[in-house]
Amino acid sequence: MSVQEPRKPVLPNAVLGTLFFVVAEVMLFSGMISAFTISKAGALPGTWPMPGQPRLPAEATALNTALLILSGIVLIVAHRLYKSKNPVAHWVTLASWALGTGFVALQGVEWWTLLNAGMTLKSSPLGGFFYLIVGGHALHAVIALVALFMAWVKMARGTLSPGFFFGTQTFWYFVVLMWPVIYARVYF
Amino acid sequence: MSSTATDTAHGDGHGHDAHAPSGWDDPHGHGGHGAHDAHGHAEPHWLIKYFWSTDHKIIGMQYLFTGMFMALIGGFAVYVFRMQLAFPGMSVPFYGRVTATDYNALVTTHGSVMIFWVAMPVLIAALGNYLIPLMIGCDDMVFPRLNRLSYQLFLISAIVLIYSFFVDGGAFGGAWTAYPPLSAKAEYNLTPTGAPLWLFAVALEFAAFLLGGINFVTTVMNSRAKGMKMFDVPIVVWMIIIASILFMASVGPLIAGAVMLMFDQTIGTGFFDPNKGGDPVLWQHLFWFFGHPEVYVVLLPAMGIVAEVITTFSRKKLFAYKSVLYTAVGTGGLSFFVWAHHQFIAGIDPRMANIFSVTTLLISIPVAEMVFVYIATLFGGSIRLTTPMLWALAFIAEFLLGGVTGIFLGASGADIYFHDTYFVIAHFHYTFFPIAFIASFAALTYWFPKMFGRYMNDTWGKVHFWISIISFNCIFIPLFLLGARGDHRRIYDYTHFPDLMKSGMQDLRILATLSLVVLLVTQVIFLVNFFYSMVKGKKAEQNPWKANTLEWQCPSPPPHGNFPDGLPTVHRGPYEFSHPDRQEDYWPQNAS
Amino acid sequence: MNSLLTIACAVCGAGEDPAKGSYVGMTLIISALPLAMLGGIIWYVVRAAKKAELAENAQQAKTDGRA
Amino acid sequence: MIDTYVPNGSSFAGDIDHVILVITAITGFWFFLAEAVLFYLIIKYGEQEGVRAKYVAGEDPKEKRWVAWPHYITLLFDIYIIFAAISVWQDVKQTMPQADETVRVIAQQWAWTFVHPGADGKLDTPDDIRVVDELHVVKGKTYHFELQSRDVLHSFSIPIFRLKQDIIPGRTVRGWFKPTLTGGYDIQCTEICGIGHGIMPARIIVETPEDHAAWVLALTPTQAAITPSEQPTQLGGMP
Repeated sequence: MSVQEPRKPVLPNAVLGTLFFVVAEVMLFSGMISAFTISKAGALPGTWPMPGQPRLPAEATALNTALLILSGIVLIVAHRLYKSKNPVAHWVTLASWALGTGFVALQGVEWWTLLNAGMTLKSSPLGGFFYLIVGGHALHAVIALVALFMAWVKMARGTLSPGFFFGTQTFWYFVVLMWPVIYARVYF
Repeated sequence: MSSTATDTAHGDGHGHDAHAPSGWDDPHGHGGHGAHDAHGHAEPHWLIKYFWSTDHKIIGMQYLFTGMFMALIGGFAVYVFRMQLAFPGMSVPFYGRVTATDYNALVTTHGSVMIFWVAMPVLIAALGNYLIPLMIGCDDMVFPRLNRLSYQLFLISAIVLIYSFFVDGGAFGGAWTAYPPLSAKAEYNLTPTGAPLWLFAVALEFAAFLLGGINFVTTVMNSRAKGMKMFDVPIVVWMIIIASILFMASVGPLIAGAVMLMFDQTIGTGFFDPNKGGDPVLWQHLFWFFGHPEVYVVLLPAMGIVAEVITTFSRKKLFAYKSVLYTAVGTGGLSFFVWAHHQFIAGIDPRMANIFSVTTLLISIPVAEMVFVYIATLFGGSIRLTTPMLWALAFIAEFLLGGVTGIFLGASGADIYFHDTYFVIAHFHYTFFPIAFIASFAALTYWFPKMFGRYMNDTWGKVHFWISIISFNCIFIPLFLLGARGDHRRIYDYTHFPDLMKSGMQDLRILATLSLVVLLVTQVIFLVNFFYSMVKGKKAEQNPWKANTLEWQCPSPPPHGNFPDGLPTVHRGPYEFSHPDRQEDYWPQNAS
Repeated sequence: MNSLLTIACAVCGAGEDPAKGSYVGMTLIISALPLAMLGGIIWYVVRAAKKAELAENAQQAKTDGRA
Repeated sequence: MIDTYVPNGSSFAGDIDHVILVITAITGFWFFLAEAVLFYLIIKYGEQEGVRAKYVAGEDPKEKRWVAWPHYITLLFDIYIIFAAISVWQDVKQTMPQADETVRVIAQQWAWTFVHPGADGKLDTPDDIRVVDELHVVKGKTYHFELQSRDVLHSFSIPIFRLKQDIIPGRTVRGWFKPTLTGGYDIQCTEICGIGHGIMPARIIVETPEDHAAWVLALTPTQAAITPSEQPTQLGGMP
């Protein structure tokens, strides 16, 4: 029974608002990724990555990617449980949050390694674009994780409004789905 | 932007359902008081009422007055640099001598202020905020606090921009398009602080409109009055919605570019620096990908305003409502495929120019269709030439010239000659002046009785109209001629170019400048009329123009909550004028 | 240093610019993406609205039948 | 039309003028027709006592054709303009005829350096003639140009040739022209390039072959011991 009462908005305000925000965000990332792609294709042979600088750890990041996608799947499960008013729902939400946090933490470790290996924002176009795009994504991930944590606290206390939860979910799915695109374009 | 996800979600908790008249989240809200005449004891402090309100009407007014103030800045800038062009080296009254640095800063300021801080806030934010809830028959926006945040961000952006005049090196002078490497390196533009501040102000302003646009679209989708179907929504609301969607979908790449450019300016990365492996042309793509849809972002609301005004004052149903709507959507869709016509000679692949030439000329079809529809609407009407109607008709008449001269620039072969000349300037002022000013004057004079409950003086309104229109044409027709004779843009002093000082050319520049002074001085008439009428004008009734749309079916000015007798139910479309089944020549949307 | 000069032959269009392919591709993607996303949202909303209407009608029919 | 004021000085200037003329005729026709209809309707249907406005929805195809036909015709005219514009564009920007000589144009904030090939007709040889803010060419010869910038974007524009091309730092942008008129004319920088953008004029001097030969001779050093000409490798960064 998804339709409780007639004349209810097709999508709740929060979901619709977030959805339009996500459209703008997707365009933000596609702007950055297309700039990256054109710069990469236009780079002279042998300068991408610059000699003497590390290449991006694509294999190690596969684990991070898996964590993030798993987190998205777990959140879908949490959503189902929440809708069926299952009391376990908030633990599943927390699990999704933990997986997401794990992703951000591992990315942080990766950045630390790369920075120590001499790849900085200024070192080369690759470095600039890497920190710009992946950093932009990390920023969104952190914001979404804060919102998700708040959703968990509220859910555990029983004060969660469905609008807040659905809006947060929409944003988190955007973060999760954006990542494989970034991973495939930037790391390889 | 950082708090948006949570804010949106919050808004829902406090927002209201489509049909619940209660539930606005303004802690100081009092149902039923007028926006301007109540000063009772229970009132919140006026600072809170006018500066911390979440009421859509107050936020609309805030945008409107900020926009009007910024228009004065933009107008003063153009006065100073046009005086320099007409009388090179002269000490300009109220300013002094204009240096080359000043000149560039003034040109840049004029362009960016008029587009981002006048046209956008007045046409979309002010009118959108004021009109959308009234016209779709609900009590407020769905995210009122997001709305307040949007205005506050906008205000900060305006303050940052004005502040950039007073920093070391002065305001940014790299034109409103901010092409790198000029804009990216302080050693080239010589404004080490002004350039990043300008970019920051623009980015902040985009964030503000992004929040506002999300609010508009969600409100219209979810909060329409009972019975209001897709084709019962007034055209101006549709236009603001389509414009907001266009803005949301196109602004992302520019924000990405702005972040990259800001990194280039402040940290020293090399995204747009050819010496560091970057590509300066990349910025142009990111910029114009937004920049061209932006033209339609401001055009469509203006077109919507004109539709409202001409139907009301010709007592006619809008000719082919659906066609107008579809052409607006078509224009919006096509506008994503035309941006590179700004770059025909910028060093892009010349074969791309052919494709973009085709799409650019194709976009003339839906825009022409809209104009034809408006002209056809007049057929068989009963036209009353009130001040708003004069402005609306002038919009069509003037915009036509702006539209047809665009063909010269969209046709790649002719653009080789006209690119970056005064012909371009005259062309886009023939579109932007009608959009940003003529349509705004039409809107302000039309909705003034609703906004303030009083009439503006019609005689002075007409005096203002005629002097403005005549002086406007006297500015820009000479600029067409100058452009055709090879005058190029953004030049501080033409005396260095012998071919551009030939017989009559300086006279044309002086004519344009003098007409501009007349145009600017004339605006005093409007300002005096506007503010005087606000307090002393003749009282207006609820529906002074006998119009159909819902905003006229509530008191003037509307109280907090808009519809004191309960939210209306809609029974018909917005343009049922002179219906044969009805004795009166209008039929309000909510009348049974 | 000489090798850093890329040739962007603005006139002959001989395809010397190595970024040309990705440039055209990215142009297409970035232009079509907003339309695709908005189209997707509109499609979803319209479909959901239709579904809701159908369900409402069914509900109506049920109540009518009972009455 | 344009050539009344700006002489028609290159082989393709006439073609561009022709496109402009075609567009002027077509858009002028539409503009005046639309304005005439607009003003006619305003005057004809002014408010009159006791006359009620017509109720026309405009959704009926019969009514709609008043709008539909004009825009079908607009489409036809658009297609015609597209063909006219693109054919000129292809001649000017997409194809380059064989060159008799190549000149190099180096722009910087805020001056032009023109590298003429000199007596041997080849660039990057010791007898290149480098002149600031003055470009000397021969009437009737086909020239290729190489545009380079040392710092920011500039744009190389010669109004009498109807020629304009942006200069991008880090790249060499090529194009061509063929002068058909002798005399001295303005060269403009049409892309904003900083505070000196307005004081970046240059002149193009189109000469007869004899005059040009004399000019070249006067500037060609007699001995071979000439400083090596500046290579394009010194691009980028401030001079």
